[in-house]
Amino acid sequence: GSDDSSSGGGGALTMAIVAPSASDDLAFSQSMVDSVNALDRDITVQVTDGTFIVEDAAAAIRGYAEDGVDVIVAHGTQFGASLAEIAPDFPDTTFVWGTATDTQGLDNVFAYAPAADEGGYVNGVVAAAISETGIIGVVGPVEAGDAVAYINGFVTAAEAGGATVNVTYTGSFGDVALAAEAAEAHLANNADVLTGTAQMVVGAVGVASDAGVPWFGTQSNQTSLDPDLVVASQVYHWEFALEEMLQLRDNGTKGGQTFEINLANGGLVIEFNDGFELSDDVKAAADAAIAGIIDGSIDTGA
Amino acid sequence: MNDQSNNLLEMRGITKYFPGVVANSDVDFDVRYGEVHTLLGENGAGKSTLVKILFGLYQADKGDLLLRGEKMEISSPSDAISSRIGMIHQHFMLVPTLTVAENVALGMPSTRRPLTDLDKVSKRISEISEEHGLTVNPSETVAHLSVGERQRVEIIKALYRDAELLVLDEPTAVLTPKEVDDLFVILRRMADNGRGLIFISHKLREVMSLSDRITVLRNGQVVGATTPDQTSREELAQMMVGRAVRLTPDLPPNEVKESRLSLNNVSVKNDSGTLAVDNVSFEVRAGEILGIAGVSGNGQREIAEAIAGLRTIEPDGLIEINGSNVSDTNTRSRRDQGLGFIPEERVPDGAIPEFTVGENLILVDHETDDFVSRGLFSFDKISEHSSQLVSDFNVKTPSVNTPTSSLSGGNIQKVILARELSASPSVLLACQPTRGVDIGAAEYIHNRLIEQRELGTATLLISEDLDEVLGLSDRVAVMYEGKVIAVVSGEDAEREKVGLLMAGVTETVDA
Amino acid sequence: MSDFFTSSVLVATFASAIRLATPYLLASLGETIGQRSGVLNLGVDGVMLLSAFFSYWTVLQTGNLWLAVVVALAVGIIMGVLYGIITVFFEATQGISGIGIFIFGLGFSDLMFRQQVGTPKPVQRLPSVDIPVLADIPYIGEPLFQRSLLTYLAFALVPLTFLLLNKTTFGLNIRSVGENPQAADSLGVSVERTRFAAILIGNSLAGLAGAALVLQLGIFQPNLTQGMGFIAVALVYFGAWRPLGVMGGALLYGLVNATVLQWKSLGIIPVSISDLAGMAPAIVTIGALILLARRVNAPAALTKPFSRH
Amino acid sequence: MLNKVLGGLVPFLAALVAFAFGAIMLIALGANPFEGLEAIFDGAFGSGERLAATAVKATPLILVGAGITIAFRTNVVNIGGESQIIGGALLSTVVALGLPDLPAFLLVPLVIIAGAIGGGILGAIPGALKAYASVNEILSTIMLNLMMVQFMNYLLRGPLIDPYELEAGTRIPQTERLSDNAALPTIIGGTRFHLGVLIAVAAAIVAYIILWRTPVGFRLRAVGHSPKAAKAAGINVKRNITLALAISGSLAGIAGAILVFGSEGQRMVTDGSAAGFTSSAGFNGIVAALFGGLHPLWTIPSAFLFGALLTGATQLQRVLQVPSSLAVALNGIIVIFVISSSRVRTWLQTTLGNTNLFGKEEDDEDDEEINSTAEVTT
Ligand SMILES: Nc1ncnc2c1ncn2[C@@H]1O[C@H](COP(=O)(O)OP(=O)(O)OP(=O)(O)O)[C@@H](O)[C@H]1O
Ligand SMILES: Nc1ncnc2c1ncn2[C@@H]1O[C@H](COP(=O)(O)OP(=O)(O)OP(=O)(O)O)[C@@H](O)[C@H]1O
Ligand SMILES: [Mg+2]
Ligand SMILES: [Mg+2]
Repeated sequence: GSDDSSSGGGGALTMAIVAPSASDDLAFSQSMVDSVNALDRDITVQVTDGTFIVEDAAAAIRGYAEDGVDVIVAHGTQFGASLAEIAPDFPDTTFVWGTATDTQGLDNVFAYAPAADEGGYVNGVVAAAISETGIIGVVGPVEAGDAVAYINGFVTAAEAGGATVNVTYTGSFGDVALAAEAAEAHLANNADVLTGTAQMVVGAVGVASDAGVPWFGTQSNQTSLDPDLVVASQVYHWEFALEEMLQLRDNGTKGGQTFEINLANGGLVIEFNDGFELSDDVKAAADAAIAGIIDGSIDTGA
Repeated sequence: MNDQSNNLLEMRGITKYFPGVVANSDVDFDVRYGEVHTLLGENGAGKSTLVKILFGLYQADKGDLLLRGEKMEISSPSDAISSRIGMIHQHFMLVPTLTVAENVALGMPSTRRPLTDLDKVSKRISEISEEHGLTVNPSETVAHLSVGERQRVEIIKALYRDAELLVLDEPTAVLTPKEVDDLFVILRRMADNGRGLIFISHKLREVMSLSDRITVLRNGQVVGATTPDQTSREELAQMMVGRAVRLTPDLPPNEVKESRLSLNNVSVKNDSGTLAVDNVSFEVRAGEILGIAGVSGNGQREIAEAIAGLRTIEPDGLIEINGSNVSDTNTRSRRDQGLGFIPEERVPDGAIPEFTVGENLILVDHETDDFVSRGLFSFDKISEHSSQLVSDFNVKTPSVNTPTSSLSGGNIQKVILARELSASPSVLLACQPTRGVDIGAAEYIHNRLIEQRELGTATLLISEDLDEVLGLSDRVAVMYEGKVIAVVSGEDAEREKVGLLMAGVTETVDA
Repeated sequence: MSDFFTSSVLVATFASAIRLATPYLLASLGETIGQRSGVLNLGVDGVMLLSAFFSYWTVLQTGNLWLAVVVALAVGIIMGVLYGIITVFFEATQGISGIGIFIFGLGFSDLMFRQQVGTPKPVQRLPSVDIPVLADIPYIGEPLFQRSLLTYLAFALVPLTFLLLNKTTFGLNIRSVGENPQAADSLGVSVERTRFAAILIGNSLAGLAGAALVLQLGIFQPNLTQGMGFIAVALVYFGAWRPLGVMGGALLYGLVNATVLQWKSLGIIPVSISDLAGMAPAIVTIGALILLARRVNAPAALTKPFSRH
Repeated sequence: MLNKVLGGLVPFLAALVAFAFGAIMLIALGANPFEGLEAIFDGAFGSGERLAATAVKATPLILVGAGITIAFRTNVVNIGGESQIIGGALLSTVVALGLPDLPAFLLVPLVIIAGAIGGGILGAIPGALKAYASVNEILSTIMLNLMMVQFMNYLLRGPLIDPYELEAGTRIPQTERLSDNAALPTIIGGTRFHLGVLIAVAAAIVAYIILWRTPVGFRLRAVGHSPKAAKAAGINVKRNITLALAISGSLAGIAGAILVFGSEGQRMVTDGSAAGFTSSAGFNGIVAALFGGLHPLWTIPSAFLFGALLTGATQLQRVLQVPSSLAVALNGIIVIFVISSSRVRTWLQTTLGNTNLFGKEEDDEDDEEINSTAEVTT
């Protein structure tokens, strides 16, 4: 469950995460919980999840601040306005807010955002390379947020690789059944590789499994959904940004900076599934893409 | 048959309380094999309550029930049915969406369980129909049946269950005279075959002709028992009401003035789209009561609804109220033109049972300046108005804040009457104004209608009670198959002649 | 557009419609039976969620799909007993007590999932079973006769429900207590027992609907149904309380959904208006009803608690 | 008297029993139920700020609930609260986007009115469909809920999206921060207690007055009890059915506007689902209305109670680390127990020997309405 996972006790650093969806959604929220737990520090972590509603999140954020929690992660863009109200009341607390590209001028707020298009691009390169029909299906939720960035990056690469990409936005982050049928529709239209983003894709992965079609994941490592057919997942390793923030905090800077996680800084990692055999050519192409993105020679199109 | 006594049923000391009311108080009542025992009493006297206790619908608070000499507990209708008690309720207990056969089969074991055995049921229905002269088509949906036919289905249901004791709670209230005659033949034959019948009716003519014995209830108590040959209608009325009652209204001469309601070539379709009213024209003038006589189902309901604005008329027709064409207007504006309307069915058309008496009294005129100031109700005025009407019209109710549903039928009717007459309508459309109402209340209603006539109201009276139509009307129009086939003046209207006209027999046909 | 009218895409669309329709059909048929007895159950979605979770959990623990279906049925029956007690014996306002069941099911299934499972784990899905001969018919063989047993069951229940309602004594009792419980009562038909039984059947089918949904997907997630149970209730009104009409509604709803997804996949519907296209199933359903312009009366006693007093 | 005591006591007892169930669930989750209760209590009432948060949470429930009572009293079922909230929010958002410079004393009333109109339209549609096209309102309101989510998603990620979201590439489906002139002024400084709470309370009072003190409400109730009698009395049944849902919808629409302009975000944002914006107020409002005996005034405390449970749940999760879905389940259990309790109450009243079974005749009007919940929604 979503209970606490403490990696220490005593006078250790205390952290709290306020996340919009379930903390084990294999997607956005889980990526943050996993990242905080991956921090190599003596931290006590508390989580409040399922708080898409800003008012609920604000209550939790304020509650943690009142409890004296040192670092509070407000893991949702929509929480920004609440932070603007709350953060000034707790100058000793560090607030971490994302995905966001600025700190609203608050000096105890750090902001973070993923370059999701980068992982999308790498996945797209691999997908186009392994597709035999040359048709790839994408199952998206609502055309918004980092889903768009991921999918745009993916489409750019796959099309450059000669594939046709069919994108379906089901209109829902939660409708698993619709995501499954969207995947079925892609299969009917000859797609032989699938990808998708947001928590409802678990339905689409099931369809891919049944059809024996490879799947590319994003946000969290989705290999557990099908250890044979998940080719690779773009995983958000927020801990790289978080670690930098904590170091700044150790040195007395409570906020005021913005971080992007990307392939270059190791915040985004393409985690290949060893259970899925990729030819050396394809692996090389993926590595080339990663290198190209890092050195700026590749435009992900996002 | 039974050795100890000849009693099929004995009820002893039955007492039943309802909130604020003693519906039955220490009532003794019995029924012998082979007799029709009539229960008579005003509205709210406790007749239905007594028979509902017998049928297991209510539990008596005190008293014993002996069936065929043995003490019985009847705690539900199924107990009653298995004791061979049948009941024809004051309000039909039929499922309109089901067929006749399905209605009859309901609750009976099937020979083809779990499937229904409707073929067998239908066959048995036909046998019963034949045996008792109760014609009805078993495969017809009940919703399509006339009231008389529904009544027959109710009787068939009881016969099908082989009821030995049959309760009929106001079975004739909605029947035409011919249907009543037919019914009585059947009931008499059932009694002669050794069954016991409990008969409830407000119509003394019927009571005198059918009963073997008569028991009169008043305020929940037995106030007398008699037989038809020892009594008269007047005496029965006296016993019921506790005072002398004038049974046939007297119509004093009155001056008839201008036309208030006129229909010109009005045709109306019924719910199934066939012509129910066929090119009818007549007018009703101020100070006049025009009675419409006719066997139900000959277009009376449709013509009433058309006049009230509840049903559209065919394009060529014209309805005028006080000289203005209202053919295409809604009920509201017709009422604004001075129309008062007493619908055929008190519930659900005339009154809202869940509303208080006071609320029902302002149902039509709730938005007048008398009751509303600055957009809000002034409850004092409403209460004052309602209390006045309750006392004027003699409505038996604990208060104006009592839910109307707890009033007896006759008193609900008085509430409607009070509402419609107090608005001093220039045109009054009165449909079955005394249906199910006791004689005391009926007398009262008749007097109010006559009073209204003297005040110059033009009244269109639609009733299946021929005595009522003949007694109250200045002129009588007879409807047959959607047409007005004759209009006779009140004095010339004889029972027999009008009866023939109602059956479609016009004078030109030789008798 | 021409891409859509290829046989393989049409077949796939139709197959997709049948899959999507299956849970709706099961739940709607159950709701139909309940409503014909005069009981409105707005809690279908909650029952579906609970049965979906518990049958998923059963597969996760045992790997036994049939046990999972039995568990779903059992959850349906338990919720039916609860709902029966609330509505029949406590005479609670039905529209709202159903919402209570819905909210409970939503919360409790979520809670159980987080406690017992946490991260979504895929499980076996219901296998499709080919019906000999029929499965090989071109075009219709695949969508109609290569489906799961629960899908066959759902469609088989259409004539069965019809027979139950119209040809059995129990059905006669159901219809009568839904139209005029006083009349049924006066003939010795137990309104309570009949309604209770109808509620049990209705909830059992809602339970099966939950199983059909989750076992077709092979995965559970909090609020898996996304309001499907409410749509199932709506489809009963669409079908005018007739099993065949309800099936028509479920198929129409499924077909519009499937078509929209196909068109999105084919690019016929551009991404910019994909949400607007998502409105199509609801619009078509309402539109169809307006065009049908039927005036079918609901069971007269629907939502009215019965008591003799 | 006994009636009144029981009337108040039984739902309370029912809630207690429900809480006992909640305690059992907490124990099953390995948490201390007393700490759980304390957390809920503390989260809901622990400070002025939290009390204010509870009141704010109750606000949409009061509004939706008051609307529900009007619809149900007219015998129409309104399950479309979600769509009406969204409709109200969207229209008020558009107004605020279009007239950002209007002074607050004009813009605030304007966005509230826009909310009422937006919600009213979404109520009038199923109302008119029912009255004039025989489309059952349960079906149409459920379908409209589905449609409006998609429509909201479309607008918020397309025409109404914050241009900055496109520029930065974050593409969160939300509008730009709306004009401060439209923000609902805070009534109690330092808390979230804003004008919207007062508007909701006032609206519930107005709903009460409409229903029981005006001819409009009289007609609605007449149509609700008996369309046939109403019609014969000259009341336009179709128009009143439409009107009932329109009023109900407009109250929900006001809730939508308040969700936008009373929020800290001061903008509309979607997570793709209806609940993401409405936090299911469209459904919880029905519950609040029921809990209040389908009486607009009793809806106020009852909404407050549910608001408390919802705010308390956040604290429960934060302090005890139990999933917030526990509170949702508890919510459902409370509804089930309370709804069942009216029969228990009647039973108690009869067995305790009160002959005045219905408690109606001499009681005042309000009391009767509260006591007769089980009879109302036919
Ligand atoms: N279910 C009930 N609840 C409360 N009071 C009732 C109920 N049924 C009957 N009463 C009251 O009991 C009394 C007797 O009613 P009952 O129906 O037996 O009269 P009745 O003689 O059949 O009258 P009518 O001629 O109008 O049919 C009336 O005062 C009535 O208001
Ligand atoms: N008992 C009822 N319960 C709920 N809704 C009803 C009921 N009866 C009718 N309605 C709804 O009200 C609508 C209007 O019915 P009504 O009988 O007033 O039609 P009308 O005669 O055409 O009305 P108008 O007076 O506007 O001309 C119907 O289409 C139906 O949807
Ligand atoms: Mg009677
Ligand atoms: Mg009577």
